[in-house]
Amino acid sequence: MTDISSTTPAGRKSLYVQDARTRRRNAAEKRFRAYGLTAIIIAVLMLAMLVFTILRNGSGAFTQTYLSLPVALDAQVLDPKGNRDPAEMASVLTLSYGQVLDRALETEIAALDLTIEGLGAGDANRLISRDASAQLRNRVLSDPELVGQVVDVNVLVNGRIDGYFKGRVTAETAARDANVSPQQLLLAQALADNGTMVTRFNWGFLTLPDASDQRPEAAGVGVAILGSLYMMLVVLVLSVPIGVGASIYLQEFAPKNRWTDMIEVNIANLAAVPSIVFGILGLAVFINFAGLPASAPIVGGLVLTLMTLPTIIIATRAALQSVPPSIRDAALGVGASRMQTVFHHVLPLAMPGILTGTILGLAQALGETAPLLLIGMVAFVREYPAAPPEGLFDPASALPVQVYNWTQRADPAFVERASGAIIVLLIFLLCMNLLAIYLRRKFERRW
Amino acid sequence: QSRDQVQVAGSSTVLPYATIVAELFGENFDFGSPVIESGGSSTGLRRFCEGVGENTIDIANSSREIRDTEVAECAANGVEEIMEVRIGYDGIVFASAQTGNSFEFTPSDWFNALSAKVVADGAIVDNTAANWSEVNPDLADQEILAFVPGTRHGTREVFDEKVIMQGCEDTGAMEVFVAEMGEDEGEAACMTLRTDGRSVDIDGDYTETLARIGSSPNGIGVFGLSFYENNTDTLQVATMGGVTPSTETIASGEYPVSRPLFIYVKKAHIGVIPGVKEFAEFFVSDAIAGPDGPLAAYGLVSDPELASVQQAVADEVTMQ
Amino acid sequence: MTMYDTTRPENAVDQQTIKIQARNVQVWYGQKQAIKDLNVEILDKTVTAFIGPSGCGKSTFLRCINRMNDTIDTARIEGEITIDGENIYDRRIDPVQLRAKVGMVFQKPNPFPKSIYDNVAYGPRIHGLARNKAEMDEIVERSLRGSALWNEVKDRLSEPGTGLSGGQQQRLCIARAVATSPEVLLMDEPCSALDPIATSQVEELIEQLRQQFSVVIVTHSMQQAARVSQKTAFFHLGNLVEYGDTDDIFTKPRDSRTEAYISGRIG
Amino acid sequence: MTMYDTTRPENAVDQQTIKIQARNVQVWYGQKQAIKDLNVEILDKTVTAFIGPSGCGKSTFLRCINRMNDTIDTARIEGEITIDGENIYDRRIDPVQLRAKVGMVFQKPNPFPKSIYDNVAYGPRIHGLARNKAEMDEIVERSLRGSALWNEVKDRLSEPGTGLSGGQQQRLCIARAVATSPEVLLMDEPCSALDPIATSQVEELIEQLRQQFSVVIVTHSMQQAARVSQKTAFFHLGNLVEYGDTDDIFTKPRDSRTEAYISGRIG
Amino acid sequence: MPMSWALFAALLLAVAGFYLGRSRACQAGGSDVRTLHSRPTYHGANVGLSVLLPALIVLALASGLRMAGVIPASSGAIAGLLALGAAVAGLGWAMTRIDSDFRARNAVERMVMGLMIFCSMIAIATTLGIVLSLIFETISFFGQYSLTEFFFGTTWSPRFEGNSRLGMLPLLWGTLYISFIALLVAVPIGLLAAIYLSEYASPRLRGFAKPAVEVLAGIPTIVYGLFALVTVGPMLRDWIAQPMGLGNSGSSVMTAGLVMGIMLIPFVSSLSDDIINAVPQSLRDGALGLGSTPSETVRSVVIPAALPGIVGAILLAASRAIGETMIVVLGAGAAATISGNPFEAMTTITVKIVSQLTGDNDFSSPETLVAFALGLTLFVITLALNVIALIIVRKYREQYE
Ligand SMILES: Nc1ncnc2c1ncn2[C@@H]1O[C@H](COP(=O)(O)OP(=O)(O)OP(=O)(O)O)[C@@H](O)[C@H]1O
Ligand SMILES: Nc1ncnc2c1ncn2[C@@H]1O[C@H](COP(=O)(O)OP(=O)(O)OP(=O)(O)O)[C@@H](O)[C@H]1O
Ligand SMILES: [Mg+2]
Ligand SMILES: [Mg+2]
Repeated sequence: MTDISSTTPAGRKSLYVQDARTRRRNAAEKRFRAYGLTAIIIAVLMLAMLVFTILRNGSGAFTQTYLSLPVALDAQVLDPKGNRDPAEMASVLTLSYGQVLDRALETEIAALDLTIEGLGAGDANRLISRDASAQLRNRVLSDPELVGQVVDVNVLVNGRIDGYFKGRVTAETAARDANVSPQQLLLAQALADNGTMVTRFNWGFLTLPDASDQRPEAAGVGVAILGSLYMMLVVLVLSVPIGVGASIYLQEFAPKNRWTDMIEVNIANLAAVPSIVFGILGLAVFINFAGLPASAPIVGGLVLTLMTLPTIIIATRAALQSVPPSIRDAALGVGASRMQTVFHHVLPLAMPGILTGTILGLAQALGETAPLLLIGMVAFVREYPAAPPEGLFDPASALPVQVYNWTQRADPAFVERASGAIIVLLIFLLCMNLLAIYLRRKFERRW
Repeated sequence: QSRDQVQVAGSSTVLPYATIVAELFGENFDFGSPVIESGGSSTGLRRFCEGVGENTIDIANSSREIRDTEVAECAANGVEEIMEVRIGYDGIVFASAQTGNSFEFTPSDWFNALSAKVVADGAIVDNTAANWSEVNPDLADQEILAFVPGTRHGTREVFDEKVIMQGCEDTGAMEVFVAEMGEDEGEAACMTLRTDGRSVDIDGDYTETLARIGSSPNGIGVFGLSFYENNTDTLQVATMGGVTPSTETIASGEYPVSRPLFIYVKKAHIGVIPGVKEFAEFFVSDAIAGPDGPLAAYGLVSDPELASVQQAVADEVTMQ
Repeated sequence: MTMYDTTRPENAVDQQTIKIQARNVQVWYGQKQAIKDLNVEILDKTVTAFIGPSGCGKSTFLRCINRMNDTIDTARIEGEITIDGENIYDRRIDPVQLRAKVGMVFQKPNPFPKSIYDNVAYGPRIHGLARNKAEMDEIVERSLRGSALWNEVKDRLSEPGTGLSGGQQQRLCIARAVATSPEVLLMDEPCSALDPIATSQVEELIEQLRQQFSVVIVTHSMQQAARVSQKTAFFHLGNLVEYGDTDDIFTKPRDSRTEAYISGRIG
Repeated sequence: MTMYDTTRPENAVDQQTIKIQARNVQVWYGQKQAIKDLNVEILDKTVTAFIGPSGCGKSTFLRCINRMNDTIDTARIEGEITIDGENIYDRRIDPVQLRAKVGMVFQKPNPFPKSIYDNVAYGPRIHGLARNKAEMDEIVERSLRGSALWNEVKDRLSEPGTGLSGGQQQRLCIARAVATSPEVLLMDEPCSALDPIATSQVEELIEQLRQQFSVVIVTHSMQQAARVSQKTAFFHLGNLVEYGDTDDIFTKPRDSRTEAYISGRIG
Repeated sequence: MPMSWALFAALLLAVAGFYLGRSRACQAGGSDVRTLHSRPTYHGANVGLSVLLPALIVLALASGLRMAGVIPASSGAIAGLLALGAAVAGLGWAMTRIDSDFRARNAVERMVMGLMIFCSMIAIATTLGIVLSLIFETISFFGQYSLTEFFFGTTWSPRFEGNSRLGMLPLLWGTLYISFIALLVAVPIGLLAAIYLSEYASPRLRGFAKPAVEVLAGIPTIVYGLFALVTVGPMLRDWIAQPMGLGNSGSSVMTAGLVMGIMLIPFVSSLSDDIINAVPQSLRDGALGLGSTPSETVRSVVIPAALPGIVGAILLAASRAIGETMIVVLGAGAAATISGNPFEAMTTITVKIVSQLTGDNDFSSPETLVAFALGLTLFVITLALNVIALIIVRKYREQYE
């Protein structure tokens, strides 16, 4: 046998001093670490920046300006026949109630003795949200005896005035703006000063349905939250078991042959299919062929399930693959079946990866708009869907849809609401993933 | 059991008007607010023509007239009776950043600024104009940068026909093109826009155009009238042929660039799906679509012949 | 061969039934042949030792007996192995049932990343060997005592099995295999990481097990083979060179390779 | 103790310098103390054997010497270990350089999922020990020959190291450790899965290495300890019970526990 | 509704069957359950599944037939009764099979295996569905537009008036270019982040950073799009493109690629982190023990061992990049051009699928139908890329232990 140790340097060197090579390698090590840290910092900074932007733009959506004033319900306008019959009173449209409110505000301004220089006739009218008339009409129709009385109402103010209190609208922009005048702002300020107009937390944003372009102040994400919730229920119930089941079969049981390869490539390929194509599929299969209703969360959920499956399957397979074979041997060796081996030993070890796949898949599903375009969920929906399971078949919209819609609206007030909806969406996502994140931390271990 | 809500799908230009109407309809009737999907006229009509039945839509919004091929497809799928309802007109305006120069355009200016080929001294040459003042000395000395709707938008069709084509004819380039390349090719050459980045296609919505003007203050964008009217604090509008766009000038036909908007109603669903006819009638009623109604307030140009439209809806008149 | 003159039990082989029979077994890993035309009969209630130089195919053959080679993609087996007269490579054979009957201790200790208790209780649990918690506790304790680990771990049964020392892990794996009471126990170098005392305790366990079952043990320690086994098989380069009574193999080997190996000349 | 009278080299200890010195070393795994107040001096150019029952802390202490315990989250060490007079737990010490100097063969063979060649060439490559391919080939061959694996694998150097038999993997790991020419080599039961011939070849390798370096070997085989080492340390329940010349330990142990262990009474 | 009631009843029956089967099996085992071939739980599960599966199959068949219009919509009640009948029959049959020799575990495992195979068939069915829902319109597109023009045309300019030029090459180029840049951002950052998280980070940092980075995947893409349009685009234009004379377009391949890369980070980082974490510690010990630095250990031992999973993660990210719309629309513009200049505006196949499909064109004109052809073509292209990726991964796989 030859001498092993011939290449060893003779002189003994201190461990306290690093030799040149070690120093170089340590420098490389430090660089590498720094790269890693930088990568994380970049990612987290980006996140912080995006979240900051969203919060800055969107926090306004959670407060709203309200106006309280006494309204004289003019019987001549609201009940021309005078018989207080709700059915007949229903023929009076909201537009007339709007006039009643306008008159009440004028009266109030006169009563408060507020004089604003240059305030045109009718300028005061545009302070009140168009939504208020609908509220008032509903109130009157449910209690016809109110007609003729003076009632106190608390109504939303117009989006631009509300924008003034949030700093979005200033006297300067108002001067250029055709929809609001500086005098109106002065009036609003005066009303706010004496407490008639207040800005407070806006539950309506979370509970109300969408509103049209003319009433940004009344728009909320209530229907969208329900729609997203229903869809995610469907996705969660279907995609996780199906995805994990398919992965287990493909990774652990399927014979290693062309057929399995084909399925594998197929799944990887499905991940690359643009989401709108899943919309085309959904329209063709679930709506036209299967006859499910359009705009319904069940269809959205099914389409999103198909869309998230590849993500979950790819993640799960990778995780299953990384479980060391010795664990399988150990279990098989004591007489566990392959199925028992997988469910008792391999799956728990693969859990972090499965949960990551689920988190990413659900995040994607929750934020996706394009596939919903073709199955009718990118829609303006004002009616709340019923409770599940029937509600799954009622029209609903979804949070990303609401964001998408609002970013297209003309009134700048919707920008704030879109960001607000994104905040809601992120909170929704976080809630949805909290359990998964917690479980993942529990299952994470090294061996 | 049948659906509770009327289902509407289609053009995103009609969408804001339809939502306003749907909201009011839901408040004032017992039918519940119709569901209004967006997704473009094409998708709307495709869904509309998929057949008759509960899981097809009742009304399609469209920013253009339905085409004959589409009518044929509809008929092939059993959708034979279609009511065409014109709800008003959409004005198309040119606007730039509030803080920048103001403009007074003619179609010729736009043709000379954006067309890929122009005529110089009787010869067809590539368009190299870099400045609006190069195109027309009366215009401000500002770099040419136009945000025009992408080829998916119906607005683009109007822009092409009523501005670029008009400009092509006005400047006399049309004759030269046609003489050089023949009828079809010549017209096509008129409407081919330059691709060197002076003319930027916008595939998104007006909000995107607005954002682009925000990040490139030199840009001039093409907007719908209602969008402009909601953003007068940041945008200033240019005149076209000396006319300032407004609902009045468009209704009177003075302002040239506008187009009609439609809703198509599936007659077979009237009486089957509750509220379909009521919604259509409500849509074109005076209180809503009239010159003092909320739609006009939002920027829809009221149809001068609204009364005949209302009558047609009441009588359930179908196409042809 | 005075080297092996340590105390050992009577190595007399009773007139016993054949438990495992291998006929013309050949094993390939991809292109490489690891076992060449192997024939052997393993008796019931007997300890059989497999000896031979490292890499000669002992583990491979052991894994064939309970079909653990099925899990290696590249492994391919030909020939026939019968247990109690049934061909275990028959299509009707359920490998799961086979492995419940033929337990195995692997060469590299591979505890589950679970608690020590669960490691041992896993087998009995899936086979339903305990009716209640008390019975299970008893099985676990008995198995751990048998593998000489009880005293070291009785206070930390709920700690992970992977946090044990090498020898402790090995004993844990023995306990795990014993806990399911298999009819045949295959042990691949079960004492390689054990100190002499633990080794002798495990050997005692083996001796005990052989009262009822058949035990096959792979070992590199000739002393151990001589101490615990009644039959010895000598493997060399994938061949079963010699098989016979342990006493005979060690005292009067017939094949020159066997002799060379046990006298320490070939490796 | 006539049991250990196999041939072995002179166990005379030269007047040598102290290579490794441990002072008051204590190691905890979480709450559990694995090493209790250990003091030892390991000489240069000497083979030191660590013996003791399974679970007594041998591996733990071995891992302290090249700071491999750093990788176990729960492990905590107190006291001081110096190599060539330098405290290896000093903040100035770079564990990477330390480990290059103090090589290790682990108890469980852990070849990389790479080719056999790359497994061995890995160390020399990161330390830049070979200037070119030819030199690297030479290092690989020399190391594999030293660990008695060359003949078995010379035709399949490009096959994965994970496809070797248990004993082959163990020798591969020895070759891998030797290839980097460390000044101190820590071997945790390097021969546990080896047949006698391979064992004696590895022992020969150890003997050779000690001409220049210091070797620490953990073993459960008292014969092996007696054969290869000049110094022996006996561990028991986390304590270093006795440390001295191998001959003395085996012939006239001072502590009763040592005596009990080597005569096979405690485990 | 009768069908959902039947489903509910079948579920209840299955649960009842489970308990019945289990206690019956305990009886069959007599005093010693060890005489049973399978554990009583498996007997119970076998009964439960034997109840549930027939009912499910009947219901699925019935609703399939109903949708296809073979049987009238009113037949729900009959179908429900049939399903219940099947469930009861399953119960009876399964109960009679319980005895000590019955291989209940094998039976249950076969059924579970069947379910799992069914799950993986869903992927095939989806593919089939996608191809079917695209193919007819694609054929009708090619009936109106030349095949060679579409595949090899270098101009993309749809028009309302017809006479459009619909060459897909500029779109394909844009797709590949933008995805490439996105991966160029996401893969290094994601991979380095994953390595840092799994090898260096303290548990606390890891516990915070990993879920935080995952939020990036959940932010709606429109936010990224606006970020690209409003912040990144002008920045790149003013600081890099214009000073270097590379153009003055606010939207560019670079903008979209960078921003999309950020969105894709979690796909690479989180999945890779899990896989890296699953590599056994003994491998790291082996390398560290030879005196390699942690980074050398990661690069030469851990990453190769985790490679198949990491490649899967990267492919997933690439897939998302190809399928992304909003970021491209707002970040890269809508211009279909072929150019090597990363500061020029370009667009992708996916964007054009969406815009042609949701535009105002005639829905039976080639301008709209081209969306389907583009979808199918993209499908085939990514399929080819995936096959190549599979072959490559097969070649470089390193299996540990
Ligand atoms: N990672 C760990 N976590 C917790 N306890 C451990 C860990 N590793 C070892 N121990 C415990 O520390 C003690 C000493 O272990 P060590 O591995 O040093 O023993 P050893 O002397 O090498 O034994 P063997 O000969 O069995 O390998 C044992 O009781 C063991 O259970
Ligand atoms: N998974 C595998 N892939 C390829 N070759 C293998 C594999 N496992 C073992 N071999 C080869 O097959 C031969 C026999 O291996 P086996 O593990 O049976 O040896 P062994 O007798 O158990 O040796 P040891 O005493 O070292 O454990 C060896 O040459 C080995 O290299
Ligand atoms: Mg072996
Ligand atoms: Mg140890």
